[in-house]
Amino acid sequence: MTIFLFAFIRSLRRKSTLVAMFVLPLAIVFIRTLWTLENGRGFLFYGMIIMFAAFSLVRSIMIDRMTGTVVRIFAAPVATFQYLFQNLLAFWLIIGVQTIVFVVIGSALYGWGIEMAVRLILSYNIFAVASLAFSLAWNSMFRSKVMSDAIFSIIISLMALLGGIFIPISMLPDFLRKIGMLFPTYWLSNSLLFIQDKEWNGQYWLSILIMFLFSAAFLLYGSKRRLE
Amino acid sequence: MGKSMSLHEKIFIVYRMMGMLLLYILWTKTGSDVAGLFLLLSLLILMLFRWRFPKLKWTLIIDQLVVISISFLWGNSQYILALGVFEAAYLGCPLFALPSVFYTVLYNPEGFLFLLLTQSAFAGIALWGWSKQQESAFRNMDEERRRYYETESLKQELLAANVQMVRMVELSERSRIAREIHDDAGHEIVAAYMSLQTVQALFETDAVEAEEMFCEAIERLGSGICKIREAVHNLTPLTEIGVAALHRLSDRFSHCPINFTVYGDTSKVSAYLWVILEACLKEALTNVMRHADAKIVRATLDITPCIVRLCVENDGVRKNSYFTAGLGLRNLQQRAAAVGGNISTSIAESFRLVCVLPIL
Amino acid sequence: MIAGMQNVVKRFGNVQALDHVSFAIHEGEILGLLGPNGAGKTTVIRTLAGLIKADSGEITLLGKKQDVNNIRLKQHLGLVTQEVTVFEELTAEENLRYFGGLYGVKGDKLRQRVKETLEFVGLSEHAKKVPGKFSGGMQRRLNIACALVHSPKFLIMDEPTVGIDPQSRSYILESVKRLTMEGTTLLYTSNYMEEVQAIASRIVIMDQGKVIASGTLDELVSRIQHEETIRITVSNPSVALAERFRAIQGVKTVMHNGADYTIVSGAGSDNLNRVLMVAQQRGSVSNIVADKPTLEDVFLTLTGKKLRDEEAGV
Amino acid sequence: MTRNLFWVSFFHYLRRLSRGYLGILIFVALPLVIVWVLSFVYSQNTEEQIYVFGYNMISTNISIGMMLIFQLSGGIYLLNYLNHDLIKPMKWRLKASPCATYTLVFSGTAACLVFTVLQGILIVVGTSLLQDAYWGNVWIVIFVIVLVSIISQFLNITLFLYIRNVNTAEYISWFLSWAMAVLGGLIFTLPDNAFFSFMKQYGTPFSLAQSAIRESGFLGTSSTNMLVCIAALLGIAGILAVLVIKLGRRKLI
Repeated sequence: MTIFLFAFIRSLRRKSTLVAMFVLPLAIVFIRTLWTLENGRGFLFYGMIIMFAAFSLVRSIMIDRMTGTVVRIFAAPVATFQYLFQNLLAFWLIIGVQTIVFVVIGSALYGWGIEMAVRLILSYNIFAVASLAFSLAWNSMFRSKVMSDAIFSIIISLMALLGGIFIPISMLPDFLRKIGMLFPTYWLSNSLLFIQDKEWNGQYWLSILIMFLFSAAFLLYGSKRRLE
Repeated sequence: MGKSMSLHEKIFIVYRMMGMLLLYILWTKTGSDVAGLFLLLSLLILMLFRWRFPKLKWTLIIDQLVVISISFLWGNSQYILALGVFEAAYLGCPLFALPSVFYTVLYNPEGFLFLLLTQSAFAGIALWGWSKQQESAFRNMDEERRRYYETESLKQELLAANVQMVRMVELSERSRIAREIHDDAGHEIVAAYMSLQTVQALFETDAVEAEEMFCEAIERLGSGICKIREAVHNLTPLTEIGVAALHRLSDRFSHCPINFTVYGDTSKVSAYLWVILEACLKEALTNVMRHADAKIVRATLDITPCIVRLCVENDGVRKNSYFTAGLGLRNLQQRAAAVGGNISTSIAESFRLVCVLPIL
Repeated sequence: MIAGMQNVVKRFGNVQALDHVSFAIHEGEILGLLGPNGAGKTTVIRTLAGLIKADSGEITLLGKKQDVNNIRLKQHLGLVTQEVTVFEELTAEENLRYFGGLYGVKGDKLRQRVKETLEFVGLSEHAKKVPGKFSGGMQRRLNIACALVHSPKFLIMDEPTVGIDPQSRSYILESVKRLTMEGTTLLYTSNYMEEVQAIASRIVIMDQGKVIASGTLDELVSRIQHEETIRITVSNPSVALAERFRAIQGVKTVMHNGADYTIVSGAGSDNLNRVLMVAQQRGSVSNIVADKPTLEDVFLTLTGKKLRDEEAGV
Repeated sequence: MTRNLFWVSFFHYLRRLSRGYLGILIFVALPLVIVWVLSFVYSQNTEEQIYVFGYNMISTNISIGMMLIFQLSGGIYLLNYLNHDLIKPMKWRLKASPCATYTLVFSGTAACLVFTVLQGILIVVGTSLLQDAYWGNVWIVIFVIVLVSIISQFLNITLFLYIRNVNTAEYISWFLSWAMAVLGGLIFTLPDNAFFSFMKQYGTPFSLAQSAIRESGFLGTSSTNMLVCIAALLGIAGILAVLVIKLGRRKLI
């Protein structure tokens, strides 16, 4: 469990992560207008914060690869699977704790109710896994931090655009919606929509399932062993 | 760091990507919302799964079962069965395409789907044939390479045996010379020596006989010297070997001025080393001619108690930037390795060859 | 034998990184692996540590066959990488705890080993600092310490002293010597021949992916050196004296600079006495030195190249 | 001598800027795509009249906002150059050159300014050609773009000199420009009270610029308003300039 423990410690040492983790959510959770039912953008903004947090957490795996530390780690009796699994688990735990804190504060302020809170936590956590897996796959494609960041900022803008952050997904025309469906953000939006409408039907579970499938695909791609 | 992909693998991947893209377009144009996405995602996951674990080919059946079940929700999805058939054919396990075949026969026996599946099957088979052909070509290449390595090691052994042989020949020749000198010249000289001893004793008593014997002794000595001369003459090889051969090579080199210097005692170097050194010099000079605009070539032969070292270098600039160890050089390197030596070349600024061989 | 390679071949595309490399490392020794940049040292280390697969040949480690999937075997192996590969966010102590933990060292044992290792590399006072605050030499020492926490039987060091100050360098070399006294076997690569000459008990010289010579320092030097250099300083130098030196049997070149003469002659010519005699006939001699041959000379003899290009002024 | 070095360094910076294709992609292509998608979607989901005098009002709104957001983030270029040339890898090499540090900083700023202004104009041209966006008086618009760009450059230098960590400074820079956009009412509708409506009109450089551009054409009500906005922008730029000079004296040279 050494890798798990230190992945935890390392993440908490980085300032950018801490800001993304704790300052931003607290900053938005107290802005009342974001959480009214007719203007529920706050839920989605929080999703974007999770996405950024996941990206900056997974960055440490890429840094290990670029600095050559991964050579050292694989020279130790550690399997690739163990290394990735324990790292991602630690990251997920950090985000998980944050979502719980966030939802608890939100419930206290805006009276979300137990069932909605549980569903929110589930949605956000599965989205966190998808974001972590996406970041892993993303970072495995690049060898330069600058390049990775620059293109990521484009992709995330498109995700925000088509995933319901700027425009509610119900307003999207069909062909844009079908592009949007290729991003996990769309499905987070979708699930949140049905939570806000207090409609506990199949659509909610479907969104969860699709996010899960996205995670599986990204993980399969991103978990290939790379030394350089 | 992985193995580079061969062309048919690339075509395989592109074909599948095209299939997925077409399915996606079909979905955006026609399809039911989520069933299509679910299908796309599952196919992608299974594809990635087989990329990570290439041995689990049977997962192809899952692919097709997913497609078939979705096709009841979204009819158009059945066309993507073509991809499964294609992959099964390419991977060389046509049995895994059976679900598609059954589905087509049961639900859509003479429609467009049938045509599509047949086409994909043919495409897959063609690609499979290609991959098999290439595989066998690779196997042949491997076999060739293995044989090449075997030949190479055999050559190493032969070269080692050769060295052994040269030493044996040297020894037997040495003993033959010893015998010849001992038997012929030695005999005469010993006889002369004995005669002279007798002469010494006879000087006081019998001067006449002493003179007679003295003459005889001189004659015998003369004959002995003659025999030695003969033996030495017979021993001198007709072609030059040793340092003389190297000198001759450098003298004949007309491409540019050459400066050949020798340090140390050349007599310590055995004949079989001279052969290698000569070949080295020849090879180096050829390379200088071919690869460099040399103004002057320096060749140095150093002989120390333990090693003999030949260094050939030119001061000129190289002509063409790339240089690979040619067959001649590789051969030489093996011959040097067989006697425990080493040849190294560099072309950093000028051409340089260094050959170091141990003296036993 | 604690580790070894037998006819190992490794190709990257068309580049033959290792060409039938064979050598053995015996228990308790320091094997110096010497060669210019690009000779294949790092590839040797990576195949030996099971990080990449060799194309053919056999690699043995602690009596077992080494392989990419042989995770257990890595337990007894330590690797000091060429770059400083420690975590920026973690303090020195935490870095050591991390790498100790990767090798399965736990609890009190781990605490004790971390303390010992920090002391060993002289970083005890800086245990709570992050590596970013360290000097180059201290970072290097931490880099080494990270491979020592699990007390490996066999330690591989890949150019551990690149780009650091002489003081840290000699500190590191001292620690390496102490390690062998404690029973660790070492494979030490470098392209600083002085280092290898100073600490290695046996030396393997590589060039262009091949092993071109191996043996102890004395063996290599006495067998392979091809020139002897004598430096002499006389009271009344002259051009004629240089001519007299040049006339001595076996002398190759004589360089004359003021009162100093440098006389290069073939190996085994034993010219020291003769040079001295010739010089004394023409006046008094204030200094005479026979240059001790080095590994650099051995390498030069074998390949005609210098070990490091930057020394040749490129 | 100094003037010569300034031009050498200026053109050198311009050359480096023009080589970064990704930057052009992010600062020109991305806003165009976003404006296109957003105005497409909103045009389909609204009952109000979209076209006024042949101009698309929805894309006009979105275009002005997007152009200003990306202008305000344009200083990130300069941030990276300052970090690379004056703090991290190139520091000693450039400080050893006879080119004074302030010459380097000013030429870099000028080059980034020219480059981001060009990008802004490209967005203006692109949106008015492709999306029928209305930009009012062209000269006023260009003047506002220059002012916003100057503010952005100075803001980024200030941030960088204070924080001295390029990553954090970059995050804060992005955050500030998006925060201004939020206060300008671009991202979501703000509550209707005095504070927010002031912020929306005059509160930030973003809203000042937005108002100035809107007031310059038939969307506005009075040209006095526009002049007030421009004067305020000039004032902000002046204050930042003083700050930059003071900080730069202390921390750079």
